[in-house]
Amino acid sequence: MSDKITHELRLMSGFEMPISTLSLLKADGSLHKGAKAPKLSKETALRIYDTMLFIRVLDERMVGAQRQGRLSFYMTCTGEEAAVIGSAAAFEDKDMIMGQYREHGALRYRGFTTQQFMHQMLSNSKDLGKGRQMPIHYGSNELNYMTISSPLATQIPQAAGYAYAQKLEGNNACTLVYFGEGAASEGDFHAGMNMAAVLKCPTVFFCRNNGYAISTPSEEQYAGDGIAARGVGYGMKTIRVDGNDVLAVYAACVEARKIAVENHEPVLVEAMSYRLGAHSTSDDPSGYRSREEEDKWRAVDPVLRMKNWMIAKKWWTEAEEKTAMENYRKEVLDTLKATEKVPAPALGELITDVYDKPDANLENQLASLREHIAKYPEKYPKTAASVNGEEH
Amino acid sequence: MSDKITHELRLMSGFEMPISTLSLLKADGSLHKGAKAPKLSKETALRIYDTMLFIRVLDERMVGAQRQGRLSFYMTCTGEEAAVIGSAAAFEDKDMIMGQYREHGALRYRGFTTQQFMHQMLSNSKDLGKGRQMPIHYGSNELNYMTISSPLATQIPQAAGYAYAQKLEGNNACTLVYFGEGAASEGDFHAGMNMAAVLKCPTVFFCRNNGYAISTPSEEQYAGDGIAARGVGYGMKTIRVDGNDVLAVYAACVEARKIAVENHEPVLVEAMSYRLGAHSTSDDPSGYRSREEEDKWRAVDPVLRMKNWMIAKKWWTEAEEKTAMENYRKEVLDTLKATEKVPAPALGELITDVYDKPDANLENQLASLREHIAKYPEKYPKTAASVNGEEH
Amino acid sequence: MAKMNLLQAVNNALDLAMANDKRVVCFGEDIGKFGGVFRATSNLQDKYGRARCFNTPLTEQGIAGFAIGMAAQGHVPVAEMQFADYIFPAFDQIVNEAAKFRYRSGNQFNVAGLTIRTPYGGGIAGGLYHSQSPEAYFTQTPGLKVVVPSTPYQAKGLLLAAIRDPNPVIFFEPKRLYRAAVGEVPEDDFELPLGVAEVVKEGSDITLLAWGAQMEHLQAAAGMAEAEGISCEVIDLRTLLPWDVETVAKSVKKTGRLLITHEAPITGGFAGEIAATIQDHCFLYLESPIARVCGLDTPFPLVHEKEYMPDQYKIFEAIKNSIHY
Amino acid sequence: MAKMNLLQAVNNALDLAMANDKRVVCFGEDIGKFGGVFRATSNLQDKYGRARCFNTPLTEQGIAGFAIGMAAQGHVPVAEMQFADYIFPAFDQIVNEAAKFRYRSGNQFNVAGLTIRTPYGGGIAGGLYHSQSPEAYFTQTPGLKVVVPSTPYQAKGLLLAAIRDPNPVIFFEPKRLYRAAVGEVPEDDFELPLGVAEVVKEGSDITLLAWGAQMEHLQAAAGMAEAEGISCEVIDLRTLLPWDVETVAKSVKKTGRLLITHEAPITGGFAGEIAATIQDHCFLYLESPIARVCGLDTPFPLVHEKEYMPDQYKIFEAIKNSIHY
Ligand SMILES: Cc1ncc(C[n+]2csc(CCOP(=O)(O)OP(=O)(O)O)c2C)c(N)n1
Ligand SMILES: Cc1ncc(C[n+]2csc(CCOP(=O)(O)OP(=O)(O)O)c2C)c(N)n1
Ligand SMILES: [Mg+2]
Ligand SMILES: [Mg+2]
Repeated sequence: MSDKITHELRLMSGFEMPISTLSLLKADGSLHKGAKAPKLSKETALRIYDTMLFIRVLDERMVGAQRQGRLSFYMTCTGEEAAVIGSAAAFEDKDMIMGQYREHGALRYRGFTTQQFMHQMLSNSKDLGKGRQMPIHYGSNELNYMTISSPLATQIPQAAGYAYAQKLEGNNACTLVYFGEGAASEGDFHAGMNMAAVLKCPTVFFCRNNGYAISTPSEEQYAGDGIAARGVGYGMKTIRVDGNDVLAVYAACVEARKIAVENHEPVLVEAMSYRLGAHSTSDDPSGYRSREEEDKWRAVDPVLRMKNWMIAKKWWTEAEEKTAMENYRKEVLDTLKATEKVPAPALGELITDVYDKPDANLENQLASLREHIAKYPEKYPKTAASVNGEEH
Repeated sequence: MSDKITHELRLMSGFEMPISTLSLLKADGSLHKGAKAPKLSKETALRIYDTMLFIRVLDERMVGAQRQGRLSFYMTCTGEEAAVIGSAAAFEDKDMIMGQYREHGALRYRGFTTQQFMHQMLSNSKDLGKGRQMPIHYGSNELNYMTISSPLATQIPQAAGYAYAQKLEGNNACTLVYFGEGAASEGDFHAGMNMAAVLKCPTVFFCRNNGYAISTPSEEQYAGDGIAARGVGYGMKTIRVDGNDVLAVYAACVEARKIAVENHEPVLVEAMSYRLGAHSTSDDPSGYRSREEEDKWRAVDPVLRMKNWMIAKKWWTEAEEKTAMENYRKEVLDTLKATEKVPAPALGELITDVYDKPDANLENQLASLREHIAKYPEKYPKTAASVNGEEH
Repeated sequence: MAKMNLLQAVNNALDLAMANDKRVVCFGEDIGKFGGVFRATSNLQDKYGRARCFNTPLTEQGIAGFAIGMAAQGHVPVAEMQFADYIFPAFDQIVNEAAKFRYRSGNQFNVAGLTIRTPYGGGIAGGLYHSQSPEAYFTQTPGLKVVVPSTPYQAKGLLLAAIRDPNPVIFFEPKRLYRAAVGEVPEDDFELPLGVAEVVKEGSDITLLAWGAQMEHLQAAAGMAEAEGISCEVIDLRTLLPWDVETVAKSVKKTGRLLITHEAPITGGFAGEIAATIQDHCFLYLESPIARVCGLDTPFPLVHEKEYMPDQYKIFEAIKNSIHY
Repeated sequence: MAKMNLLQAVNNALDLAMANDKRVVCFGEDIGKFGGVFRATSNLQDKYGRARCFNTPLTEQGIAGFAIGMAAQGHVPVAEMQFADYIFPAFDQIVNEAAKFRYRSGNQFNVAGLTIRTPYGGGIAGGLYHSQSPEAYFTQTPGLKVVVPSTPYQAKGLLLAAIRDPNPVIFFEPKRLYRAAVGEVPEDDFELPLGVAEVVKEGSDITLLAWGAQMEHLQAAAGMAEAEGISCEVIDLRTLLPWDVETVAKSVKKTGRLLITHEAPITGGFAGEIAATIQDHCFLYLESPIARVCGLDTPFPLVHEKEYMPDQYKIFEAIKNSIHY
C-alpha cells in the first residue's frame, strides 16, 4: 500500500491512464513510426512463419476432416497464430508450456510432428495420450508441453507451482502458461496470479484475449480494462500487446521471459486478438456475431502481416509460399489417411495410469471385462480382436 | 479496452499513481486541513459511538468468559470498530448485510439485543440459529443480517446475486458485504467481484484490510496495491479509506451506497485498519507479530479518535462515557449469567431445517435416536430430559 | 400432448416456469442470446429479456454463489453448469453453502428457489471431461435434492417440480438423450413428485434399478432377459436424494433380487448406498447378492468408451448371474 | 521409540521427509512461521527455510493447483488444508486434475509427489464447519489414494508412505486425537503400507470396521461387547482408496457379521461402498445384515454433537442387534 493520503472523497473509476497496447508492425508489414523491431534472426523468423503456415493448413484440413466424419472434434487457432507462435518462439526448450487448448502452434514450434498430431486426433495406439482424451488434447513430455486438460483455468495455479519448483531447481527455466480472456474469469485465475506474485514464481502468464468465450463476448465477460488491468492489481509486471503483431508479441515475450528468469517474478502479457473461426467444430458463430465484425478482423490477419514483413525483408517470396502450402496440404492429408489405419490402443490400457500400477481391484475389473468381450466380440469391435488372443 | 497504442515496449509495474487513502479525522479528533466532514447528525453519531462502546465491552467480557470456560469460542472486532460500524451506519435497514464474522458491530447497530447475542453464543433454545453453529455466527432475518458462515469468501458472489435480485425487485435496496483482505485471496472473491461488475449489481464490497489473516501478514497475502487496486481492475468504482477514521468510512459508504442504488453498479471500499486483538480466542499473536507493531496501531485507536471528535463537538462527555461503560459491563455480565440457565434446543431440532420438512429417512433416524437416548439417558445429558416425556 | 425430445422438454419447462413466475431467472455460460451450447435455453432471452435470462462470466463457483444469493433474496434462479464435468469449481458453494443454508441459520434464511441444471453422462465421445456422471458426489450431502430424469416426459415434470421445490435441487440432464429421446409430453404445466421412484414395469424374478440415461440400457437388458423367460421388475429411481427406499425395498421383497446400474465408477457410486440400505431392509428376502453393473474405476476413457460403459450386454449377463446364483 | 501425540507424530514425519529429500516442500495457510493453526508444521520453516516451508495466500483452490504444478515438475509438495471443511474450494483441482493427471496424459506427466494433509472430524465443539468428515467425497475418484490414520504410530508411518507414494494422496488427520492420542512411535524413519488394513484384534462373532478417530469409539464398544461375551474382530481400514477388500472379506467369512462405523452422514458415506462390496463377496456367509453406525443425515450440529456422533453406546447396541438378529 502507498502512503498517499487524500482528504478529498473521490472514487477511482478506471486507470488514471488506460493501459496502452504495444504495436510495432503495420498491416502492410512495415514498422510503425518510432517502433523498434526486436532482435529476430532470419532463421527464427522463418521458423515462426513456417509454423504459422503449417497451423493454417492443419486447421483448414482438420475442420474439413471433421465435417467428413473422419474426426470427432476440432478447434482452430485461426487469427491467433502470431500471438501463440510469436510467444512460444521467445522461450527456450527447457521452459515448460502449459496451454489451454488453442495453442497447437506452440507445440508445433517445439517440433511436434504431423504424425504425432494425427495419432492424437485419431485416438490410436500411438497417441502419446493413449487415446483417452478428445482430439486436440495434445501433450509431450519430451517437448516440455503439458498435456491439455479441458477444465478451464486449472493450469493457471499449476503454472505458478511448476515455476516455483523450477526456481527451487535453480536451472533458469520458467513456465509459459496460456489462457483465454474467458478462462480468466475462473477463480483459479485469481488464485494462480496472486500466488505467483506473492511467491515470486517465474511464470509468464499469457492471455489470449480473442474477444469471445464460445458465444460470450468480452463485454459480458469483464467490465474493466481487460485482463492487463488485473495484472497490475496483483502487483505483477504487465504488458498489453497487439496479438496480431508477431513482432510486438515476440518482443514482449523476450522481455517477459527475461524478467521471469532473472528476477524470479511473474509477468502478465495480454495479447489482443480475435478468434476468426468458430469456437470449435461443434459451434456456429453466426448465432451470436456478425459477418462484418469478422471481416474487420480478417483485414488485420496476423499471418498476412508477418508475410508482408518477411517479403519486405526479402526473407520470403510468393513462390516459396505456394510451395510450402502445397507441401503442407499434401503432408497433412497423406498423414491423416495413413494414420486412419493405425489400430486403437489395446484394451489393457483402459486401466493403466489410473495409478502408477493397476491395483487388484482394477485388474479384476479388466479380467471380467475381457471375459465379457470374449462373449460378445461383435459388440466391441475396437477391442474384440485384442481380447481374442492377439493380446496376452 | 482503450484504444491507446504505444510503439515503445514498457511493462507497467504498478499504478501510474498509487491509490490514495481518504482520511478526514486526525487522532486528536480534529479534521485534517482541507477535509470536509460528511453530513452526520448528532443522533447518528451518538448511535455509532454507543455501538462502538457496546462492542468494546462485549468483546472484552466475552474474551474473559471464554477464558473462564463459559463460552467455547469468541472473536473480537477490536481496532476495527470504526470500519464496521461507520460503514453499517451509512446504509438503510432494508439493505442486506452479509458479514464475514468480525462485524457484530454492524448487527448491533441494526438493533440486535444483548440477549440475542448471548442466546447465540450459548447455543441455546432461543438462539435464532438453533444452536447449530459456533459462537459469533449470528444472523437475523428481521434485521436483514445474513447468518454468518465460516467458509471464507463464499458470501462475496452471494452478495452479487442477492443485490441483483434486489435490483430486479426494484426496491432501491442494496447489499453490503464485508470480507477480510485474507478472504480476498479466495477464488470466490474474484468470481463475485467480476460478476457484480459485469452484471451491474448494487453491491457495496467492503474490505476490512486489517493486516493479518490469522498469522499471515498482508505482505504474504498479496503483492499489489492492496485490494483496492483489484477493484479498479474489475472496472468497479473504488475507494480506499483510513479504516480507523469513522468519518472517512461513513462518508465513503454514503457515497458508495448512493452509487450502488442509483446507478445499479457495485462499489469497492477498502478500509485500512488493524486487528488489535488475537485472531480468535484460539489464537496467540505473540507467535507471529511484535508488541511494538500492535502499540503503533493502538495509538490510532478508532474509538478514541471518534470520542475526541464527539467531545470536541460537545456531543459527548467523559462522564457519559463512564456511565455508558459501566452500564454495558453490567448488562453484558448480567445477561450472560441469566442466559446460562436457558436450556439447549430440543432434540427434535437436530433434524429440522435440513429440508423445508424432515423426510421419512430423517424421521426414522430421529426415532431411533430417541429410543437410544432413552436407554442411555446419562450419556446425553443435554437431551435426555426432553426425550423422557418432556417432549412429545 | 406433443412430441418433444428431451431438450425441448427442458426448454419448455423453463419457458413455463418463467412465464408463470417472474421471480424465475435463468443464467449460465452462453445461455443468453446463443441459448446454451446444447440450446436448452433457446429463445428465452428474446422472450423474457436480458435481465431474466443472461450469460454470466465464465466461473462456475461464481454462478453457484450468485444463484445462492438470488435464492436467499427470494428469487428462483435456475443456473446452468455447461457440463456436469465442470460443476466441481462450484462444489464448495453447493455442498458447504446451498445445502447448509437453511440448517445453519435455524431457518432464518433459505435458498428454497435454487435449481442447478447440468448435462451429464457418456456415450457422446466426450472423453474424460465431457462424460462424467458425478451424482454420487452430491448424494453425500444432506440438504440437497438430486434429480435425474430419463425421458422427455420426466424431464419436464421433474424440472418444473425441482424449480418449485422449496429446497436446493441439482438437476442432472442425460445429454446423450437430449435429442435421442423423443416422447409424448403434455403441453400444459405439470409436475412429477420428487423423492418418488417409478415402477416402469412389474415383474417377479429380479428388480432392476437405474436412473437417467442408464434406463435405456436397463430396459434393453430387461428385454433380453424376458426373452429368456426371466421376469424383470424395472424401477426408475428419478430422485437420488432423498431416495425412495420404500418402493425399492417393496419390490426386492417381492423379487428377492436386485441389480443396480450407473455409469459412474462403481467404487463410491450411488449403487453402493442403495445396496447397503437394501441388504439391511431385505436381508431375509435376498436370494442372491445385490449386483452392481457400473463404470470401471478409471477416469472416463474416450477410445474405450464402449468397453467402459455398463451397457445392456453387461447388464444382461449380470441378470443371468443373479438368477443362477 | 518415543512417546508422541498424533500431532507430534505428524510433525516428526514431515521433518524426516524434508530432511531426507530436499524436493519435499510444505505449504498452506499459516503453516510457516506460526507452524499451522494446530502446530503440525512447527519449526519446519526455521529448520528448512522459507523456500521449503511457507505460508500461502488464503486460497484452497490455489494451494491445490500450486501443489499439483510442483508435483508435475517432480517436486514433492505436502500441502495443508487448514480444515477438511475447507477442502471443497480445491475439489476441482483434486478430482478433475490431480486424480486424472497421469491417466489423461497417457503417463506423459504425473503428480506422483503430491500429498494433501487435512484435519477432519468432530468432537471438538466445532459445529458445521470445523467437524466434517468428507472422505467419501474423494473415494468416488479413481486415481486418488485416501488415507486416515488412527494413532500416532500410524500417523507417522502412513504419512511417510503417503509422501513417498507415487500417486496423489489425501491424508485425513483425526484432529480430535491430535493431542488426545499419545503412543509409542519409532524415532527412525519407517513406513506403513498403503492399501492394507490392520486387524487390531481377532475375534469370532462379528467383524467391526472403522478408521481414524472412530477407532476409539469402536474399540470402546468392542470392550463393552466382549464383557457380554461377544467376541469381536476389530479392523482398522487405514486406507480407504484403494481399500483392502481381501482382509475385510476374509474376516467376515469367518465371523459372519460386519459392522461399519464412520462420523460422516450415513447416506452416501463410505460404509455404503464397503457394505455393498462385502454383501457381494460374503453373501453366503452373512448371518445378519451388515450394520452401519454413522452420523445422521444432517449437517454437523454444534449443540447436538453428542447426539449426532456414532459413539460407543450406539455401536454397542448395534453389535447386540446384529448378534441377536
Ligand atoms: C471449468 C470449465 N467450464 C466450462 C468449460 C466449457 N468451455 C470450453 S471452452 C469455453 C470458452 C473459453 O473461452 P476463452 O477462455 O476465452 O478461450 P477461447 O476459446 O476464446 O480461446 C468454455 C465455456 C470448460 N471447458 N471448463
Ligand atoms: C475457506 C476457508 N479457508 C480457511 C478458513 C480458516 N480461517 C478462518 S479465518 C481465517 C483468516 C481470515 O483472514 P481475513 O479474511 O483477513 O479476516 P480477518 O480475520 O483478518 O478479519 C482463516 C484462514 C476458513 N474459515 N474458510
Ligand atoms: Mg476467448
Ligand atoms: Mg485480515
